[in-house]
Amino acid sequence: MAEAQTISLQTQPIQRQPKDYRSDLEPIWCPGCGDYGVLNALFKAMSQLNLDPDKTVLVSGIGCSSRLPGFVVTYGFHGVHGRILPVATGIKLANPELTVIGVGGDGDGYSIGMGHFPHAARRNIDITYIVMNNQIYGLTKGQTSPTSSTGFQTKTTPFGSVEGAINPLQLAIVSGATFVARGYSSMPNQLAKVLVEAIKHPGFALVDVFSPCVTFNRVQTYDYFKGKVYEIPDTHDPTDKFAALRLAEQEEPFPVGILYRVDRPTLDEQVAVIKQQAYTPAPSVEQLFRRYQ
Amino acid sequence: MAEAQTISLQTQPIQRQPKDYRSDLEPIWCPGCGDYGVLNALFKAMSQLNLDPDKTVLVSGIGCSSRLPGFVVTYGFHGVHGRILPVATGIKLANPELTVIGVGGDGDGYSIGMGHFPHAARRNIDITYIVMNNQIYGLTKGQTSPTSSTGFQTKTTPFGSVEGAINPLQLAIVSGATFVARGYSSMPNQLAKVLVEAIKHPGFALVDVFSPCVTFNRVQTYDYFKGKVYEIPDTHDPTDKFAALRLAEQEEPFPVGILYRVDRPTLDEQVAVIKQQAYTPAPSVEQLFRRYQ
Amino acid sequence: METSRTDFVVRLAGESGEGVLSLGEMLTTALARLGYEVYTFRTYPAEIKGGTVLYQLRVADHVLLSYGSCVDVFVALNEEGYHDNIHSLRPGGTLIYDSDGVPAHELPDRCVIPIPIGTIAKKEIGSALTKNMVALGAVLRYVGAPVEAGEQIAEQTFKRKGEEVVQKNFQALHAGYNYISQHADCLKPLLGGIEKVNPDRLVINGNEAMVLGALHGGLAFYAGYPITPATDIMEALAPVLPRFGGIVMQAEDEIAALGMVLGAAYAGKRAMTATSGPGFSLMVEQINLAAQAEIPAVVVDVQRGGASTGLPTKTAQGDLNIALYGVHNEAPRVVMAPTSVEDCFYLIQHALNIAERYQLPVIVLSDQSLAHRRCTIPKPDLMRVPRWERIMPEPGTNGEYARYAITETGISPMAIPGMPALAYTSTGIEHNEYSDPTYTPENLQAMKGKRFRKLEHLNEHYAEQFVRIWGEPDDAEVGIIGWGSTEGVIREAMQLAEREGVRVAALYPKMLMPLPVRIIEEFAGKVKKVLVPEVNFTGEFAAYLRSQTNVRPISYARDTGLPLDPEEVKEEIIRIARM
Amino acid sequence: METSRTDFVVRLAGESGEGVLSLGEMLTTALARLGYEVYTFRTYPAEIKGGTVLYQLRVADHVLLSYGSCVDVFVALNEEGYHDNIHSLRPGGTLIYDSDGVPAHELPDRCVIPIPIGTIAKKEIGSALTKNMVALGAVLRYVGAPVEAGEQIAEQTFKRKGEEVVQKNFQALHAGYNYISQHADCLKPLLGGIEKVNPDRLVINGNEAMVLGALHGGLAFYAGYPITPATDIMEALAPVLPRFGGIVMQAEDEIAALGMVLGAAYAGKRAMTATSGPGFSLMVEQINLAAQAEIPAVVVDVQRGGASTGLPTKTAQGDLNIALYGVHNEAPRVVMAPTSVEDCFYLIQHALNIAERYQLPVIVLSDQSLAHRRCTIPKPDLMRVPRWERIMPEPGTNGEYARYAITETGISPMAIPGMPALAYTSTGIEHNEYSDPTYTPENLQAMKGKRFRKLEHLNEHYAEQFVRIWGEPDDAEVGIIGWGSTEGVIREAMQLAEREGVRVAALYPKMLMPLPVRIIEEFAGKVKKVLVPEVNFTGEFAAYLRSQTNVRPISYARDTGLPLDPEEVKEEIIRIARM
Ligand SMILES: Cc1ncc(C[n+]2csc(CCOP(=O)(O)OP(=O)(O)O)c2C)c(N)n1
Ligand SMILES: Cc1ncc(C[n+]2csc(CCOP(=O)(O)OP(=O)(O)O)c2C)c(N)n1
Ligand code: SF4
Ligand code: SF4
Ligand SMILES: [Mg+2]
Ligand SMILES: [Mg+2]
Repeated sequence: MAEAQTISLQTQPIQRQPKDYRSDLEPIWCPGCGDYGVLNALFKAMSQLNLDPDKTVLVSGIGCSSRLPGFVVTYGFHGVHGRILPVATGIKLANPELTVIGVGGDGDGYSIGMGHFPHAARRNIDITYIVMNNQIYGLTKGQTSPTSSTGFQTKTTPFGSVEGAINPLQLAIVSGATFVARGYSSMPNQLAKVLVEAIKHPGFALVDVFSPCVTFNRVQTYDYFKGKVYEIPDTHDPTDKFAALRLAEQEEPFPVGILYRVDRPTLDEQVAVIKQQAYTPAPSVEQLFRRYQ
Repeated sequence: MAEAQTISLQTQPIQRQPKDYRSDLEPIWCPGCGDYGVLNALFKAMSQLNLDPDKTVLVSGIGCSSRLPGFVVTYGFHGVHGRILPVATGIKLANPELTVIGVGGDGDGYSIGMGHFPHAARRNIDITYIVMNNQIYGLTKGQTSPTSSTGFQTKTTPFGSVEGAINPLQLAIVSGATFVARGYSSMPNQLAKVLVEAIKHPGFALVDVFSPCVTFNRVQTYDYFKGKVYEIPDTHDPTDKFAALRLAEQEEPFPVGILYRVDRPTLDEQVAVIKQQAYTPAPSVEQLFRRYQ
Repeated sequence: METSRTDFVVRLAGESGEGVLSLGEMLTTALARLGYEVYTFRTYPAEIKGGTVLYQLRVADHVLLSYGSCVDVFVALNEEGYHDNIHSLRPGGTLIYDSDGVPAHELPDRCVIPIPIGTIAKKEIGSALTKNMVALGAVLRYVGAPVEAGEQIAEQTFKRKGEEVVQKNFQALHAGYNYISQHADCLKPLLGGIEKVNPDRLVINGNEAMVLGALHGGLAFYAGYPITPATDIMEALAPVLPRFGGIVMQAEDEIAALGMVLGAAYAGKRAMTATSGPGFSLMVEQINLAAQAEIPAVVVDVQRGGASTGLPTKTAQGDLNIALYGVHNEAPRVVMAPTSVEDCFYLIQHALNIAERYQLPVIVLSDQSLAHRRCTIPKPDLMRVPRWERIMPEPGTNGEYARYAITETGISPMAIPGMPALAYTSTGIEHNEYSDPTYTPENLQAMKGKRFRKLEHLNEHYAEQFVRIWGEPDDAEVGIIGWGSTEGVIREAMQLAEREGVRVAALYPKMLMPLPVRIIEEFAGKVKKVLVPEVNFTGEFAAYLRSQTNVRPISYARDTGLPLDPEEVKEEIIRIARM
Repeated sequence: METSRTDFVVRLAGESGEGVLSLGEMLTTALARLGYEVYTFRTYPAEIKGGTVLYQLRVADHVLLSYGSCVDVFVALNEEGYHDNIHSLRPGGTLIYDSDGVPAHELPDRCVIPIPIGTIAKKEIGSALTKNMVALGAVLRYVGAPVEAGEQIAEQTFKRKGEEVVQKNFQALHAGYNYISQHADCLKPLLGGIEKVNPDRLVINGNEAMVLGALHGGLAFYAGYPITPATDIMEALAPVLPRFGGIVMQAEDEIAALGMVLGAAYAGKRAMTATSGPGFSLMVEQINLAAQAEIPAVVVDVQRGGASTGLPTKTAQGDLNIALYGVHNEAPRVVMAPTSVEDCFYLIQHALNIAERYQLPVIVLSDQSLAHRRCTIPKPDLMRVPRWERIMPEPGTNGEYARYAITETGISPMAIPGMPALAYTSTGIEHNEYSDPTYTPENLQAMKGKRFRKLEHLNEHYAEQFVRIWGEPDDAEVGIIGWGSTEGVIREAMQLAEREGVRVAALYPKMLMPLPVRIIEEFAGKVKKVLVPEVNFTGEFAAYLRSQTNVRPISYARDTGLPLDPEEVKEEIIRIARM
C-alpha cells in the first residue's frame, strides 16, 4: 500500500500565539472587510487549541473569503468554486489525524456548493466549515447571493431580488449536521470561542459568520448589524433540534453562538471501523486471483 | 422579439379520462415497480384537473422513474441526470401558461440534483416536483441513495451505509417550498388527491412518494410499508411550519398527505411583474446606442 | 498606412480599486466625443483591492486596429505601476506622475511632469474623492483637448449626486487642467484637428456590443452565473432585457444556468448564457444534451487566462479545444469567434439565428481583451442580419408528429409546448424519429448522421459569409490564418510588415466549427507559408487546422495574459518570410 | 492461424432481466475451467427489464483475439432475440431454442433443436427459478462438455442457499443435459480434447482486471458515483479495498467523487475514480484543477455509446476528444488506453504510478466492450510493474519550501499534510514557486512551461514501453494505428487479411497523451498506407494523429454500439491495400 508516511519529529510542546499562525502573505482584502475579523478570530481559536500547523489543513473554494488559507501557515487547499466539502471530506478520510477546516464564502458554499452541503452534514464528516457570509458575491464585484435578502438590489437584480434567502443554519440542522453555530466578524472573541468549540466538536460543524463586505454590500453593513445581533442565552438547550430550528428562524435581531450541538458517530470514525474490521494483514492480490480461476 | 406563437385552436371543452393521458409507449418498469402506481395516480390527477396535454410539460432526469414522461401524452423533457429543476424553472419562466411537473428519482433529485433543490424551493417557482423515492438507485442496479436508511447494504455499501439519510420534506420546508407532501405508490387515490392539490398550488410543490423498487430494494418493500404509513389527520395545521417539520420528523409510521402549505408570491409571478413594469412597447436597440455616443 | 496628424498612446497605471479604470473610461469617452477614434485595453489583478491596474488608450484620427505597441504618454499613479511600465514609454514620450505617490524621477529623453494629484484634490478642492477629476483635467490638457470635454463627462457622471458635487468636480478638473498649463514645459499638441464629429460612431466594448447585438437578435431569456470577465454581460442585460419583454435569471451555478436556458429554449424562447472557462467546463454535459436532444442554445465563453482558476482578469484564447471537443462521445455544435468589437454585435445575432434554425448549441468564443476593449465602431447596421426563426411543424398532426424526423438537411421541425397535438418528449437518450428510446446500430447511424448533417448544411450554405480575407493571398509570402480577437493586431502587423517589404495576407474564419475547409485550403494554397498566431500555449488552432485540412501551418502561440503585440507579430512575419 | 480442433461461437439471446447474462457467465466459467480459452461479449438494453440481452461466447483451445464473427450455436430464449439474431447463425450451425417462448421454426442447412425450458423447469423440477440451469445443462451437453462442469458451477452458485436448492439445480442441470442427449439428432462434439488444464490462467473481464490491478498498484482511496458501465468497478472495490486498508466512498455526484479523490491524493493517498461519459463531463473542471495545482489523480472513463445519455449499455470509443481536450485553457494530463483485458491489470498500475510521480491527472480510457469482455488471460505477473512513489521534499525546510519549484523535469517535490515545516497552499490560481498568486507574463510562461515539461519527460523516458507493434511494418501494405479495446479484433483481422495475401502491421500506443510521435512517424514511414480503425463516428484518433504527427491516415470510424468485427476490418484492409 502506497501510504505516504506522516513524518513527525520529536518536538517540545510549545504554546503557539495567534500571530504564530500568520503567514507572510499579506491579505488582499479591502480595508475594513469583515474577513479580517474572521481571520483574527481563527488565529485566536487556533492558538487556544494550540493546533499544530503541520497537522491542520484549511480548504477553500473561490471568492475573496476563499483566499484565507494563503494567510495562515497551515497546509491549505485552494480549490475550485464550490467544492470545499468534497475535498475536505477526502482529506479527512485519507488522514483522520488532520484537523480539517473549510473556509469560504456564501456564494461558494450555498450557491454553487449547495449540492455538497446537505451530504457533508448527513455524513457527519468531522470537519469544521466556516462560511464568511457577506450576503453578496465579493470577488465578482457585487452580485446577489443565496443569503441576500429579498428585495436586495445588485447589478444582476436591478429590480430587487425576488428570491427568498437560504437559511443555512436550518438547512444544516435538518440535514444532519451535529454542530451549528453563527458568528459575527465584529465579535472576534465570541467568534473565537465558537470556533474553538466547533473545531473540537467531533462531526460536521457549520459556523456561519456575518462578515460584511464593505465594498459591495450597502445594506448589511456594520451599521446595520449594530444592535441586531445578540448572544444566545445559556438557557437555550443546544441539543434540542426544534429549539435550535426556532432560534435559527429569528431575524433582526440575529442570535449568535451555538444553536445546535449533538453527538453522532462521524463518517471518518465509522469508515475507520469498517477498515479495521475488514483489514487483513498483508492481503494479497494473488489470493483474489482464485476467484477467477 | 422572436417569441414563438402558442397556437391554440378553438376546441370543445372535453373531460379527459385517466387513460387519455397514456401514451403508446409501454412502460419499461419491472412488473410490480412502484412507479406504475405513481403513473396511474398522475393520470388520475391529470384527469381530475382535466389538464390540457398540450399545455403540460413533464420534466425528468435519468433513472427508471425518469422514464415516466415518455409514457404520458403531454410534452416532455427527459434531460440529464439531476437537472430537472433548472430545466423546469426555465420552461415555467419562459411560458408561465404551461403546467410544469418534474418527475424523477431520489438519486436524481436528492443526490446529484441536490444543488438545485433548495434553490428551486426558495425561489418558489410554480412547478410540481414528484420524486419517486425508492430509497435506492434502480436504473444502475441497486446502489445506496441519499434516502437509504443507515445500515442499508448494497454492493457499494457492503458493510452497510454509514451515512444518515436525507429528510427531503424537512429540507424542502426550511428551504422555502410552499407545498410539501408525501405519498405512497400503493395508495393511488390518496396520492392522486395530493397530486391534484400540488399541481393546483401556486408555487414550488414537492411530493415525495414512497415507490418501492421490487428488484433491488429488499428492505423497503411493500411488506415493509404495511402498517407503517398513515394519513395525516385533519387536525394537522399545514400552515404551521414547525408542526410540519415535526410531522416530517416521524418515521415508522410515516405520515402521508400534505404536511405544509403556505402562500408566497411565486418566482414566475414576480418575474412577470418586473417584465410588465419594465416593458417598453417597441423598445429599440437604436435608442440604446445613444449611451455609447 | 497614410501619415496622420493624430495617433498616440496613453497608458495609465495605478493602484487597483483607486479608480484607474474609470479615469481611463472617462478619458476615452471625452476624446471619442471630440471625434477621435479610440481603442483601449485594460488588465488588472484578480483581487478587489491591491495590485496594479493598467489602462491603455490609443487615440487617432483614423480607424485603429490595435491599442498600440509603444507608449507616448505614461500616467503613473502609484509606484509599482511606475516601475512595471516605465520601460514602455518611448524615447521622446512624456511621463506624468502623481508626485504624492510616486517618488521623484528624472528620465533622459523624456518629458517628465510631476503633479501632486492628491494634494490638489484634498487641499485645493477639499475632497480626496476628486482625485480622478484632477488627473482627468491634467491628461486632457496635456494632450491638447478643451476642458469642456471633461466638463461634459463630469456633469454626466455626477449629475445624480447633485449640483454641489458637480461643481466640486468641475473645480478639480480645472485645477488639474491649469496645473499642467502652468507647470509643464514640454507641451506638444498631440491632438490634431477633427473636421467634423461623426455622429454615426459608437464607443463601446466587446461585451457591450454583444449585449446590444443579442437584444437586437431577439434574445428573450438569459440565465447566468457571475464570472469574470463575462459578468458584465448579465449585468448589462439585467436592467434592459425586461424592457424588451425578456427575462434575466441569476442561477445557482453554471449547470443550472444552462439548464434554465435549455428549458426556456425548449419552451420556445431565444435563450443564451455567458460564462468563462471554469463555468464553461461545468456546462459541458448539458451542451451535449442540447446537441443530442436538438435544443437551440447560445453559450458565450469570454475566455480568460490560465487553466483552472488561472488568471481570471487576463486574456487568452485557450478554450478553443474545449469548445470544439468538450463533449463525451460526439454530437454536433457550432463554434464561432468574433474578431472585433463591431463583430460582437453581428456575430451574436448569427449565433442566435443558427441555434434556432439548426437546433443545436452555438458556442461563441470571445475573450477578456475583446470583452473589455472599448473602441470606436461605426454605428451598427440594424438591417444587416435578418432574423431566422425556428422551423416548426404544421400544427395538429395528432400523434403522428416525428420530432426527430430524418430530413435531408438534418433539421427536423420542432414543436413548442402549447402547440396542439404535437406533444413529444425531448430526450438525450438515443431515440428514433418519434423520440422513443432506440438502441439499434441502424438507428444510431441514421440519427447521428442526421444530426451531423446539420453542420454540413450550415457549412455548405453559410461558411463563406463568415470568412474574411485581408490583403492579397496570391503570392503573399506569408498567409496568416487567425481566429478571434487577434484580427486587429494582425492587420496592423501586416501593415508594418508590408512597410518592410513583406507581402502578407490574412484569413479569419468567424465560424470555426464547422470549419470552411475548402476556403482555407484555397487560401493556404496561394500563399507561400502559413502562420497561425494565437494567444495560448499549445497552438490549439494550428493543431485543429492540421487535423481538419491539408494545411501545415507554422504555429505562433504566445500565452502571456496579454493580447499579441503588432510589433512582435511583424517580427515573426518577417522571420518566417525570410526563413 | 493454425488449424485447431476447438474454436466455436455460442450466442445467447433472451429477455432482459431473465438471467441471460448469468447463464452466459456460468457457461463461460464452466468451459474455461475445463481448460478452454474463452472470449465473450455482451450487449443489453438500458432498461432493467424488457428488451433483448445478447451474450456471445467464443471457445477455443488456442488464444483468442475476438469474440468471433459468425455464430456456430445460437440459443434463442425469446422471440425478439430469435428474430434479431437468427441471421448471424452460419449455415451448418445449430439453433437451440426455448420452445415455450419461441414459435416453432424450420431452417434450411441448420440443425434445429427445440427444448421446452420453462416446462421442464416447472413441471419436472417444480421451480421456474431453475430455468437457467436447464438451459445450462442443454448447452453443455450440446457442445460436448461433461455434466460435472455444470455441477461445479451450480454448487458454487447455490451453496449459500442450502443443500436443497443445490440439489434442485443439479436436477435441472441434468434434465437439460439429458433432454438434449435424447432429443437432438445432430450432435457433433464441438469441444476437442484438452491436454492439461493450465492453472495459470484467469477468466476475468476488463473491469475486474482493472480492480485487481488497482489493488495491486496500491490504490488506497476510491470515490465514485454509479454509472453504467463503470459501476462494477466501485462495486468490486467496496468489499475488498478495506481489506487492503483502503476506503471506498459513494459520493453524491461525480464532481464530489473527484473532489474527494483530489482531497485524498493531496493528503497522500493513491486515489482514483471511475466513471463513464456523462460523469466524465462533470469532472472536467476539477481534472483541470488537478493538472494546474499538480495533484495526482486517476480517472477511469469506461466509455459507453452515444452522446449525452445516449446508449448507456453499448460500447464506443467516443471520449478520446474530451479526454485529450476537455480542459479550458491548457494544463497537462496523461491519457492512456488499455488494449486488452490483461492490459487493464497492468495499465492501471502504470496510471497510478504516473499520477503519483508526475503529479497530474491520468485518464484511462476503457470501454463497455472491454469492461464486460470476460476472457481467458495468463495469470498476471505481480512483479512486472514496480511501484513509483511520490517525490517528496526533505522534511523540515522551514518556511522555505517551494511547493512549485521550477525543475528540469517539471516535477516539484510535493509535501503531504502532516510533514513538519512544509506547510503550503495547493492552488489552481496561477502562482509562483511558493504558491503565491502571481499574474505576470514571465511567471505564467515559466509555470506553464514547467507543468508541460512533465509530459515531455514522460514521453522521452517511457513512451516506448507503452507502444506495441504487431507484425512487420517494413513494407507492409497496410499499417494500422489503433487504440484501446480494438486491438484483439484488429490482430484477428490482420491474420485474416494475411491469409488473403495482404501484408499488414499494427501499432497500438497505450499512452495517447503524450503521444509517442517519433515511433508513430517511424512506423507510418515504413508502411504503404495507414489505416486508423475506431469505434466512433468522426474518427477522433485519426484527427488527433493528423494534428500531432505528419501521418495522413485513412480513417475507418464505425459507430454502431458494438465492437468492430474482424471480417469487416479485414475487408477494409484489403480494400485499402488494393486502392
Ligand atoms: C465555476 C466558477 N464559476 C464562477 C466563478 C466566479 N466566481 C469567483 S468567486 C465567486 C463568488 C464569490 O462569492 P462568495 O463565495 O460569497 O465569496 P466572497 O467573495 O463574497 O467572499 C464567483 C461567482 C468561478 N471562479 N468558478
Ligand atoms: C452524470 C450521470 N451520472 C450517473 C449516471 C448514471 N445513473 C443513471 S440513473 C442513476 C440513478 C438512478 O437512481 P434514481 O434517481 O433514484 O432513479 P431510480 O432508477 O431509482 O428510479 C444514475 C446514477 C448518469 N446517467 N449521469
Ligand atoms: S470586495 Fe468585499 S468581501 Fe471582497 S475583500 Fe472587499 S470588502 Fe471583503
Ligand atoms: S429496477 Fe426497481 S425502480 Fe427500476 S423499474 Fe425495476 S423495480 Fe422499478
Ligand atoms: Mg460572499
Ligand atoms: Mg431511486
